[in-house]
Parts: sequence; structure tokens; C-alpha cells
Amino acid sequence: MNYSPTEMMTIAAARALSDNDVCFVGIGTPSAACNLARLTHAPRIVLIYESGTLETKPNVLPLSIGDGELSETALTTVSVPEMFRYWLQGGRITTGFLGGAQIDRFANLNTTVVGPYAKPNVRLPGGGGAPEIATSCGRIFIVMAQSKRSFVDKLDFVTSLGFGKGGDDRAKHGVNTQGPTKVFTDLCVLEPDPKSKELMVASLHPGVAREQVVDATGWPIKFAAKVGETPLPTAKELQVLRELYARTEAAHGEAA
Amino acid sequence: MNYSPTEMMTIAAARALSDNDVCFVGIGTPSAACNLARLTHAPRIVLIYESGTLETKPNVLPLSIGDGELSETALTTVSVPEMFRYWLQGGRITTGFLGGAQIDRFANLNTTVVGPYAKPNVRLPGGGGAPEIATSCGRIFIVMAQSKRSFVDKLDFVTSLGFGKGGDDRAKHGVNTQGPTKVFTDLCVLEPDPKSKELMVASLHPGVAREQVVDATGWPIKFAAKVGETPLPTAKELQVLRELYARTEAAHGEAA
Amino acid sequence: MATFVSLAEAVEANVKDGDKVAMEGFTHLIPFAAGHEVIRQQRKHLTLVRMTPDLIYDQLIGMGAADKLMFSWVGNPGVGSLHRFRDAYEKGWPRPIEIEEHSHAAMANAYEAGAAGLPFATFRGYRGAELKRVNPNIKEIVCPFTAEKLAAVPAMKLDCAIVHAQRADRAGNVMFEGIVGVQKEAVLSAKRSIVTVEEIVDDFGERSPNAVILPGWTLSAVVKVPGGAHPSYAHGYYKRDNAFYKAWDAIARDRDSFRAWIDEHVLGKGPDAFAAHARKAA
Amino acid sequence: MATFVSLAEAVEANVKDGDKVAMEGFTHLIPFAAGHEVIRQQRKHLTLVRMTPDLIYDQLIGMGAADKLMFSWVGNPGVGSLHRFRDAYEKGWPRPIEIEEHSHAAMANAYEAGAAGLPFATFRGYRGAELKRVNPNIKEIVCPFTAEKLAAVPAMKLDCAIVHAQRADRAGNVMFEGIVGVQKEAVLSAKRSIVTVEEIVDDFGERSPNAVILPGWTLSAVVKVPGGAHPSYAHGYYKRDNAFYKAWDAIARDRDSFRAWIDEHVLGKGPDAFAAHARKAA
Repeated sequence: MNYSPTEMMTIAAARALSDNDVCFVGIGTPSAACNLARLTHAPRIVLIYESGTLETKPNVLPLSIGDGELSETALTTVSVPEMFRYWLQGGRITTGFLGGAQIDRFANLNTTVVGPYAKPNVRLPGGGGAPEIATSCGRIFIVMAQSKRSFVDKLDFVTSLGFGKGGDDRAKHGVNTQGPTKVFTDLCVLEPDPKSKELMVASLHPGVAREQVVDATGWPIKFAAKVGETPLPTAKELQVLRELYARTEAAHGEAA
Repeated sequence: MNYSPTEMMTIAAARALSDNDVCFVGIGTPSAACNLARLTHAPRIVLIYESGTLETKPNVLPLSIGDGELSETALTTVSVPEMFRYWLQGGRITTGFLGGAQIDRFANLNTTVVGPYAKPNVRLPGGGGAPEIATSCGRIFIVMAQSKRSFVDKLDFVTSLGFGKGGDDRAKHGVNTQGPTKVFTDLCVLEPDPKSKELMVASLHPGVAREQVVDATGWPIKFAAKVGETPLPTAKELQVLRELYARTEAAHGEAA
Repeated sequence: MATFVSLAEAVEANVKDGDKVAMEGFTHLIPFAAGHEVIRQQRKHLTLVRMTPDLIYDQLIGMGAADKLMFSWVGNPGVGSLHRFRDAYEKGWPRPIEIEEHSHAAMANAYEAGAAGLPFATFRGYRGAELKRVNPNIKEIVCPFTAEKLAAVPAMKLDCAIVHAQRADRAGNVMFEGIVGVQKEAVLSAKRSIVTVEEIVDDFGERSPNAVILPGWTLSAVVKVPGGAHPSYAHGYYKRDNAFYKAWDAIARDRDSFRAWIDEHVLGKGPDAFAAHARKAA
Repeated sequence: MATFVSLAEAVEANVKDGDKVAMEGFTHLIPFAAGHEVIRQQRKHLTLVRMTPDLIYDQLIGMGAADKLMFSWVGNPGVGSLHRFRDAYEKGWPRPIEIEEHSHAAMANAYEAGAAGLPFATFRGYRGAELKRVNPNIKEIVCPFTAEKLAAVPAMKLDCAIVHAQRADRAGNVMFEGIVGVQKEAVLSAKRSIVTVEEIVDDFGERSPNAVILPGWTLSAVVKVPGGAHPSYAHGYYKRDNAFYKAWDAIARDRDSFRAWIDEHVLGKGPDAFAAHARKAA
């Protein structure tokens, strides 16, 4: 069955989730991955969106973090201050999702600016929930397409902490959550080296050569001692994901 | 028409309230006074109980601060942390009510202990909401029966701040609300001297002699230059108050 | 993740000797049935936390379950003293009890900070109040922007929170209505929690999108105990038994009449006895 | 105390040149109609505050109403950049705009502290994040009990908060349902406030005892503007106009097409135009 690299990325992320997860979900691919997991192997996964919606089960993917669909299908909806205080800072989230315009080898992320902060070449949206998601969730999954423009040697700005300068630098910032344990791209899955915390290729998506990953990374990327191959998307996974997107497309086309 | 000193005290307190007041109401006489005001001359008065009930309109007086009647007749009910943070500390209350086992000449109150704190002769209930009600409300009305045991030269413990040591001592504690502007007793109404902040008799209830007040006060009580006479309870006031108590009595006698 | 168990199992698994335990409910929804089970299981050395220690703590303290009481207002609301507490505190019967005393604002903020995972709570409080002289857990912090001095207290950290609610669904989610007090914050401040409920429903059905609900995965045990808040009340179910609150004054004034009451109504009974008080409003 | 007035009167009385104003609504209930009125009344030098500056601020900024933007995420959700904001910030058109940037947690906590009357908010945040290097309003405080270092930001203090809600009653009380965001906190952080609503009802009738309601006496002006949140949405009334959010990208990309859109849809219209989007779910 044919599939796109983005579908592979989404499916790989979905598979890493289980019924035991309480996810802080972002818009876009994370939202697709979390709902794919919920609609396939993890029906009891708890999805929380920062708009205050607890245990939401959207039938279509939200375009914004606060679409009506999220509240209508939620167990309940709390205020945004409560969401950030009791639920995120309270340490109740097992897995947070992040992405960004730029990532470095220690999985720090930039979604703030390209160029200098005071006079940027491109002003990006900024951190939103990311600075505290990055440190408060039990672990972080990062989902982003891989290219030399996005996988950079040095970030223009550190919007949210990954492993800082590597090693135990994360702990030095007073952070004792795990941080980014997996990075899902359209080419491969990366995981931090247990000691140095530098991202290494853990598995290549089917048909992807090492050189493609090297060429799409702005630093000399390392490979794990034993690099696996990401299992192919199943027909079921592709079907559920595509139906989800089709429903979403139909719903978002509608004017109010 | 006959009336009791307690009725006079309650009615005098009720009269001092208006439609512009947002009251933080305590159980007992304050609750009777606030609801009497609401049922007579101040139908738009806003009553808030610390149990979280906003704009409540109880048909009977609550026995406890969290009786079901309060929530059932409220505009809405918020959590207790929200009540103390957004509503009390937020500075939205115009008038708070307090009472106590002991009061001193500067309207400081004790509801904590008789005797030393660590080894009290009588352990009283403690402050509850009083320490922050005393400082966060625009002004404080104190309602308590007057006797040498309760109007004392020196408090055993300062549960909540009135005017501290008098003069501008309240401001020295970082408090810029008005504090106790009136004390309603079963004998008279007291108000603080504008400068020294010592309580002085502003009006005597009908039939009360100055000597009675002197005898019921544990310090040499001062009288204002012009001491008024508290107007007699009207038939309407007494009727409404007595009906309120009768409804309350009937309701609280019921077992669940 | 909430499991549905018996009340005996819930207390057995979640309340240990020496624990810091809060049984909360601001007049409303006080978990009396669960408190009685703690008495039956003879827990000792508890630190009992409650804004308004009510009859439920008078009973626990009178049975010697607690070494310490943390509170902000201790009494029988609208009636008078808690005689068993005073006997323990003033005369050491049946055992001495230590106190840590706060204001309501401090306790409410401490619960809020506990739920928020913070180490302390800050508020504009205790100004000119003497409690800060006698309680070393009241400190001062300075606003880094305005230099205003504010009060600080440690965030609430509980071993176990015990609360009562109206309804749970089959997934163990619990919905609270009416005076919700600090129940949510108490549960979120605790390592373990027990929620007793009036009924278990297939699902909550039509409700406000902003209903006060604790997800099942935030709870340890959910137990159906109809009437379990009596003599407190359950909004939409049964009323506060004000007559019992008044009657308690005489029962608790005397050590023997207190023990006789406990023997008959707590030690000699189980949670099913509360069903007699259960009722659902039309 | 809330007064019922026209939208023009509400903005005239409550939004002044140079004010610090928040038009809040977390995707949901964004007060577009009121924002358009602020454009029509040509307010200048505003400090605009919003967690997620949305199309509403793109429109205000594109018309030169703001000197400063305080925010935590600036973009067209799920679509891309806010071109008018970027044009102002990167190229100074139609006038330069200053920014104060925070995280969502910081903004949410700042609103909460503002509502609570505190001078600052504290939270476990910004660890390892570079924003604290470039924003002097992010400071550190130390827990007096554990010595843990936490982040602090000033509490929100607004001149005016503008929000949209589903319903007001005749007393001017306002009820919010669904994603309630920081609206309540924004209003309680502000000296003045305007609430536009879908409808005004005699009373709210049957509702949760814990419904999210702001009493009329906490508000300055209540205005009925059916459809007033469009292209945002009103839970229980009409859906988010996602197609318009997508279309905005092209409209706002170009200065001329933007001005043409404003001329036609804002300057050439009044709040009644929003009624076309109003709808009540069955």
C-alpha cells in the first residue's frame, strides 16, 4: 500500500502511545497521531488540549487548539489558568507533543524567531505552551519534518528546553522530567543517547537511506549501534488516518 | 412594640447596609442583618458567603456557612479557593462582617483562645476567614453582644486586625482598607474616633443609659461629643426579622 | 486510575497509620461514611487536615485516631464547640493532639497550590494577625516587581484525600455539584484518594460543558455509599441534618455518651447503615 | 454595575487612547464585533493583550491602533502567520509595534493573579527557555520553604477587558459555556469591561449550580451583538468559520487587499452585520 512520508511519521508517533498515556496534544501532526492512537490500539488514551478540554474525543481534527469539537466531545472543560496550573504544572501529563521551526542535536526547539530576537528575519508564532510543556510533562515526543533548514547546528533562539547542552544539563535547569525521548520525522525516529543526550537515529522508515538523513540534518548526525527499520504502516492504520483527514477536510471546508 | 436587645442590634446593622453593598456574610447575627436588609430596604444588596455562593438569596437563615439553601438560591457557586482569591482578596467586597469572643478598644478581635495560645483556658474556634476578611473588605461591620467579658482591655490573642494600636497603625501593617467603621452591640452603636481610631459610642439604643454601656465595657469607654439615639425598630423590620427566624426555626428542626 | 471497591477495601489500601489525610467538604458533601470506616479500621497517628473540622473529626479525634490536626476553624457550625477535640487538646483524652492553625485563606490557597504542583502558596494575608507569631509555617515573601510583602504557606501535600460526591460514571469519573469547596484541590494535592458517591451512573448524560468533574485516572478508589455524607448533605439528594448537628453537642459533651454513640453507630454498623439517609430530590 | 448600551457607546465610554486592553477568548468567543467598533472609533496607542493574537488583532494592528502587543502565541491557528502583525513588527507598517512576549503559562498565571488581586504570579516555568533573557518582566523568586526557584511575572492589570459570551440576563449577569479560556480572569483583572452577548434572556433558568457566571456588578457594559464572535464561534450557537480563517491568509498578505477588506467589512458596516452569522443550535 502506498503512503506518504508524513503518514509514516504520524503513524510512527501514534504507535509510541498507549492506553496509559495522558497526552497534552498540539495542533497538526501531534493531534493526528494522538487521535490515530485513540482510534486504533489505544482507545483509553486521555487527550488534553491546552484550551482546557479534558479527555476529549474529537471526531474530526481541530484546526485550532480551541475548536468547538474539542469541548463538545470532552469529559469536561476547565479554564485555561486551571489547565496550566492543576493539569500541566500539576504533573498529571505523561506525554507532551512539541514541534518547531528548528531543532538542535539536543532536541532544544525554536518556534520564536529566525535571526536575532530583537530584529528577526522571520518572526515565528512564539512559544505558546511549549516552554512549560517541555519541562512539565513526563516525557516529550517531538514530531517534525526533517531538513537542513529545520534540523540545525545552532538554534537562533531556544524557545523550549530539550537536553540543553546535553548530558545532565537538563537537571541543572531544575528539571527532572525525562524530556524528549523520541523525535519522529518523515525519514526516521531519533532517540537521545542515554548519556550524552545527543539525538541518534534509532530506526529508519522503510526505503530511507542513511545518506538521506545525513543530508537532511544540519549537524553530523549519529546513528545508533543498531539502527532498526520502522515497521510499515498497516492497511488499518492508513485507513483510519485517511478517514480522519477526510472527515476533517469535509468539516473545515464548511463556513459557519 | 416590644423587641429584644438582639433584635435592636440586628436591625441597626441591617439599616447600615444599602443596595450598593457587596457583603461577605458570616453565620449568625450578620447573616440575619444582611438578609433583613435584603428583605426590606436593600433588595439589590449582594450577599456572598465564604462557602463559594455568589449573590445568594436564602429564604431561611443558614445554620452553617455552607447550607444547601445558599447554593440553591445563589447566582452561581464557585470553589472556595476562587472565593478567597478572586472575590475576597480581589477587593470586590464592600462590607465584611465580623464578630468575636473578645474585642478591644481598637476593634481588634479574638476568636482563637482565652488564655495563652499554647495552653489555653478555652480553645475557641479560631479565625476561619476573619484574618483576611478584616483586611480585604472595603469596610468592616462588627456585630457582638456587649459585656465586660467580651469588651476587654487587652485581647488574649489578636485573631484579626482592627486598628491595631490605633492611629495609623492599620496602614503600618500594609492595609489600606477602612477597617471597622461600625460596631453594633445590644446596647449601642460604636464608631472609631477619626484620628485615634478608639471606639466611641455614637448612638445608644432606646432606653439604654450610658452607665449600662460603661458597665459592659472592660475599658473606660468614651462617648462621642454628640451621642444619638438609635431609632426604634419599626413594625415592618421586626415583622420581617421574626418571620425570617420563624422560617429558619421550622426548617432547621427538620431531620434529613 | 480509579478502581471500584468496597469502602473497607478502599480505606485498607489508601489510609495508613501516620498518614496526612484530609476529609474535605465545606459543610456540604462531608465523607462521614468513610470517616467511620477509618475509625473501624483503628487507624492511628494520623495528621488530620480540614478547613473546618466538623463532627467527622470530633469522632476521629475522640477515638484517638489523630496525633495532629491542621485546620482554620474548629467547631460545630452554628452550634458550639467540638467537645471531643477540646477534650483531646485541653486535657489529652484519649490522647494528646497537636495543632497547626491557619486562616481559611491560607488553607484554601495551600490546597490550590498543592493541586497546582507548587511548593508554596502566596496571598495577601495575616496582616496584623497574631497567628503568624505562633505558626512557623507562615512566612513572608516579597513581590519582585512591587516590593509588596505577602504571606506564604507551604502547599498542601497529602498522603490521602477523602471526599464524597454525587455521582460517578462507569469509568470512575466523578462529578460534584453545588458547594464544591476545596474537594477537587484536596484530591489533586494527594498521592492517593477515595471518593464515595451517592450513585454510579452509566454516563453523566446532559450536563454543563464546564461541569466540575474529576477524571477517574486522578483517583485511587471510588465507592458507592448512598447517604454517605450524612449528617452533612448532598445537593440534589438529601438535606443537611441540622437536628443531628444540634444533638451532637450533648452526645459529645460527655466521654461515656460519646463512646456509647460510637459503639452503636460506628463500630456496630457498616457503610450500609448510611443508606437510610439516602434520598434523591425529585 | 453593568449597563445595557449600544456597542458604540460601550467602546466610547470604556476604551481610551493609550489603554491597555485585552480582547480575550481562547479560539472560542473572540469579540470580533467589539474589535471592529474599536477600529471604527479609531483608537490609537493601545497596548493590546491576548494570549493568542488572532485575526482580531491582525485587523487592529493593520489599522494602526496599537503601539504594543503582549502575547504568548501570535498566528492564524492552523493556517500560518498574521501578516498584518508581521508587517508592522518587521517593517513598521502602518506604524511600528513593540512586543512583550510570554509563554501561555505565564499569561494564564498573570491573568489569574490579576483576578486574585495579587501583584505577581508565580509558576514553575521558563526553565532553560531563552525568553527570560529578553523579557525583563520575567523574574525569579525563591520558595521560602523549599528554596526551589520559580518564575514570576507581574499580575495582569488592564484598563479594559473585552469579551463575548453566550447570554446575559436582565440584571446584566453574564454566563459563559464551553471553552471559557481566561475571559473571567481578564474581566476581573480590568478596571473596565465590555461583554458582548448572543442574547439577553429574562433569566438563565435551569443551569448547573456551578455555571460560569460573571455577576453584572463586576462588568461595565453589556451589549447584545448576535453573531458578534464571528469568525470565531459561540458554543451552542454557531461554529467556527474555519473557511474564513483560511481565507484571511490571502486577504491579509497584501496591504491593499487588507485595507479594501476593512473598508468594506468594518468601516462600511456596523455591529448589526454580525447578525448574519448568528444562529442557535437546536
